[in-house]
Amino acid sequence: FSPEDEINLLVIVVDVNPIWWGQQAQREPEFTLSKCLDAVLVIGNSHMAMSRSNKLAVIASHCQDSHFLYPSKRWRGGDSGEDDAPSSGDGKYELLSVANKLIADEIRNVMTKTEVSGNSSDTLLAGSLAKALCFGQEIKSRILVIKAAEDCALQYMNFMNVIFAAQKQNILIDACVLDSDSGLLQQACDITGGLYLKIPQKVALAQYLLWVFLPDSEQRSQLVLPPPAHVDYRAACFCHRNLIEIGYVCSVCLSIFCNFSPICTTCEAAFKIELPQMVKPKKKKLKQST
Amino acid sequence: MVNVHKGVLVECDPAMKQFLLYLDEKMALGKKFILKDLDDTHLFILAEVVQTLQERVGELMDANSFPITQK
Amino acid sequence: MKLHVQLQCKNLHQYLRELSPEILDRLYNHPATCLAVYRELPSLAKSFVMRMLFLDQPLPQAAVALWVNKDCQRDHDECVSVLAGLRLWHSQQLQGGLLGYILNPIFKDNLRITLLGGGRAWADEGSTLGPDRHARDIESLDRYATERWEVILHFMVGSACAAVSQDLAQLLIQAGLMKSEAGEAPYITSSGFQFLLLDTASQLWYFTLQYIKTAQSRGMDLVEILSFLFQLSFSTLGRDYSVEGMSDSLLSFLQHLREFGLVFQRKRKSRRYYPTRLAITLAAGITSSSSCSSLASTPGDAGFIVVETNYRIYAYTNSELQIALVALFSEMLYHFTNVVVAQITRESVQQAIANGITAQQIIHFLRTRAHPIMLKQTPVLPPTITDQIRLWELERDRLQFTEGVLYNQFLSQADFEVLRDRAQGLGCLVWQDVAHRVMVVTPQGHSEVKRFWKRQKSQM
Amino acid sequence: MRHLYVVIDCSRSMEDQDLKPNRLTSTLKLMEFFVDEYFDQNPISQVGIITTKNKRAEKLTDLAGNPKKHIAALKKAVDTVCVGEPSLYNSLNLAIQALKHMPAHTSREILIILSSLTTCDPANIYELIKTLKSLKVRVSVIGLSAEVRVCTVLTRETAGSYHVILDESHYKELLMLHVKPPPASSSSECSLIRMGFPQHTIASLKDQDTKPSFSMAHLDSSSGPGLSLGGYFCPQCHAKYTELPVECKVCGLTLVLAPHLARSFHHLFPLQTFDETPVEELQGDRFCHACQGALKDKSVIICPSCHSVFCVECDLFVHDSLHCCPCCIQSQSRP
Repeated sequence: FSPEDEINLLVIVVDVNPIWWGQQAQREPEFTLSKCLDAVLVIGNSHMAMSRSNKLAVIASHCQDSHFLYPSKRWRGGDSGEDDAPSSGDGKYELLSVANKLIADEIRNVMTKTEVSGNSSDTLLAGSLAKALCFGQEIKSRILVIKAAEDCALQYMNFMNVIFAAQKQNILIDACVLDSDSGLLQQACDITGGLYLKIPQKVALAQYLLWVFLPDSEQRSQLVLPPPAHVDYRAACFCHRNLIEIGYVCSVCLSIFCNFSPICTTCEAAFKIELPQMVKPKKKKLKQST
Repeated sequence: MVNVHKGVLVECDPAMKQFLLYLDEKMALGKKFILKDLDDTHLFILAEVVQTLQERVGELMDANSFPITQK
Repeated sequence: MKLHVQLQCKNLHQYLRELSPEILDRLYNHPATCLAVYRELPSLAKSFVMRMLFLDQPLPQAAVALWVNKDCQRDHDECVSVLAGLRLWHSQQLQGGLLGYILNPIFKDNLRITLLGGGRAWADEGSTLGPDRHARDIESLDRYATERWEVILHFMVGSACAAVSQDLAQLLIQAGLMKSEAGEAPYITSSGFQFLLLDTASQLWYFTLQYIKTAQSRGMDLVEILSFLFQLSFSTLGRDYSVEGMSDSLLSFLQHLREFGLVFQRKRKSRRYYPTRLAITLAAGITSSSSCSSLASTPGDAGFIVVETNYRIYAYTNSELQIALVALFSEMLYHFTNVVVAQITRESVQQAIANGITAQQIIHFLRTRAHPIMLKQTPVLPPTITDQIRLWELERDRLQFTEGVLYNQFLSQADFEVLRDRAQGLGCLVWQDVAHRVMVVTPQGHSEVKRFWKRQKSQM
Repeated sequence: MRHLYVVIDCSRSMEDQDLKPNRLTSTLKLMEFFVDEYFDQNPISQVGIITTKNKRAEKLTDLAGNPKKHIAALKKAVDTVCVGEPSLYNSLNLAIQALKHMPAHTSREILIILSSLTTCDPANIYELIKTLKSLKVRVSVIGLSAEVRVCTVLTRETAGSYHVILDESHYKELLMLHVKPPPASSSSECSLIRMGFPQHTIASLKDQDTKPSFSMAHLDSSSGPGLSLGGYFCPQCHAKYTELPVECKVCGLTLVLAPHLARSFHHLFPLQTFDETPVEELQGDRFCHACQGALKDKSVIICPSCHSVFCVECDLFVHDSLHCCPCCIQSQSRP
């Protein structure tokens, strides 16, 4: 196959957290979830229209679950019964109108059927990203996250695992952030070489998507794009989940603590109470030289 | 005084040029046909001999090639 | 005095650029054409179009220039010229007097329609006719398409079993792929030989271009049939479409496409048709302007050729067509039911080259049809064979002839330089040697140079 | 945290062509790959490279945590002329000089890639082995020719491993064995290390108040431009570095990025193995919960905690790269 035939997959992960979007609808009635999904369809369609070898996947990231909106399982299975979805009957490219209808149906499905337990307003992105990586395992792909709700500090470790897996596979993670900055996504973009952008105007989402995130990595090398964002690389300690600048790390298991403690709570190693680092090596040297 | 000749410019490798010079000298085409020896890879010749010349070169190549394959 | 002509195959953009602005604008009235044109743009130009697609105001040119990195200025310039050349955008004066770019409104509207909907449907769906009792699956469509296309190729190599319509035969002759002397059956030309060695996608695109060229003389509307072709190439394999609302000329075009195997229609009068894979791969042929795209032609068409270092070819096929193709550049030795044995010789290759086939095409043909066993080794073909085929080609090019007029015996270096500069200025200087004051000009330029020299002398 | 010296034999025998194109080129290629993998798996560890030829040992690179430097050096080393005999003693001695100063909570390792069957030592190597043992240096050897007695003793005494390669792919396999950290021996000390997690400051030319500054890392290297705009600033003393991880040259604090540490977490919390069951026993839809593909293989893989079903490819991917179950993490972090 020539490089032109190489499949180019774009996986869009959309945060559909119902609690956040519910609040958003009250804050800004002109930018709702359906507006956001419209913008997703615009970039999705544009991506698929760009070249025959461009493929698309859309994942909805819900509170506790992530759903493939496109391609759906039934579609992939090749059930001929489902194939006959009539096109929209207007001038839209047939492939796109079939895809758009599927996405619209699936999102309706997800939003009505998935139960919301508790009232946490954070979304579990790590799971959606993990599935996106599995989906794009064998082919050249990149991931675009459209993020609304808050980060979930509890998923730090899983999130990091996902990022490293993406880096290993050379998969870019881009993030388009609607609300407050996400430290996790900043790291994800920085490590995988993707773009991170917190958009100043939510209503113009579609334009931002087309303008910044539609070009693939080759086109990006030619374009002038937003500069890399400031990345917060502070670590969260294992004991209190505080972000710290200076901390203590267990030499056995690399757990991070904000205070000195004699026993590691993760691997139960007992630490030697050691002298301040500056003095210790000198002492050793003296011993050996004598 | 400036001299003008009509003819054909031949570009070839030096070995082939030697062959053409040889043909010229031996009057192999019935007459001298090189109007001017320009440099290592260029000659200026009579236009009418081009066809014959190509045939002769073809013959040379035929003579120089041997069947590589057995049937 | 070039001995053979190379088969020229333009890509879509090269073709479109030659059309008149009016025709281009009319073409952009169909969403499918816009999408096809858009897809063939350089990737940076695609970004440009996307960024401007939803803007209704012109953008200052200086702002557009700032979109690209400084070291990619050349790519930017190329995009600007491509977009302008295809009339996809125009320069327009902004209010402050600055120059700006704005997308061609017709193109913009129709590309928007492809992406987001609106407007009229491209074609009527077959489903309006109710379910088809004779519905075709993809496999049988593929079979049908391959069969039809091979009939054309068979006809070209003169297989007895292949018969084509008068229209098609005429088209092959007009395209220069075949020749016909009064009353006799047409026979293949050297362009035809080269055509046979192309892969299917390129063959298809070349053929389509030739068809379009002659379409107008047949009273067809260029815009109408081009739009229909692009529309076909974006349709879904295995789905049926209705002929409802198609004009008479389009219906007769459909009949031609049916004969080429681009669409399947059960009966001439059927109200529905199925596009085949050939129609859909049409777009793939557009991309590869040269003859070296490696499309594994039709599905299920595994390689069958084994080439040995002793110059023997074993072709495990019973396709008359493939055998005829192998015979284009080799000597047939044995012919069995499932395999033919042939020998590549100097004579056979030179014969092929004399017919206008290049060494590169022969090698490409062998490589793309190589047997799976051959594919396991690197390089696929034995280097001795490929090198020898190239050498045989070079052998023919040891002499290069250029007709010309020789000027020598100049009295002074200045004289020589004046005349040489003049010849250079006229673009007719073929060769020069400053040290010996010798130069050769083309016969066409000779009279002009001579006149100049006479004038020059009289002034002295 | 590991400190590893790799000793590469550059003696005459490295020109042998049993590995293609020859032993040296093949070794250097594999080493580049090794260095990459090593830092991928051991983010805050260090590597140094020593070459030995003509009875001498020379440092190609010092112990350092930056893969780029090592790889550049390895690339350059392709032109090395292979001459003379190697010297085990000199190489080990050179490595010990650097390793003995490394803190006790880190591992001290030497990996020798030995092509020659002989060694030229200036003193009794068995004495040196005793020293190695007392310093808790683990020495492993990969032989390119045949097993040698002195190496057998060396590795046995220092609790290292000794292998001889069969062919190139086996060579790679053996080398990759050394990518994974060796199990922590009970004798090694544990300690809490103070570390800094500096923030990356990005400055653009447009800001008026940002001024270019020198990176501390460039102090000792004459190469490269010293001035740059942004960088990582040590939270303790505000020295600037352009690349991490690094030990602050001013205050001695180890500076790392949180992701560096996170990279090795999966060693600590390995993902449980999933259960394999025949596809016939599966009820409901037959699709992989990760990649959404249809389950076509004979057996499927089920996560024991969330009972999600996966295909074989995804199972491999999940355990090799992802290190977490894509379905469990949807709910796991909710206590």
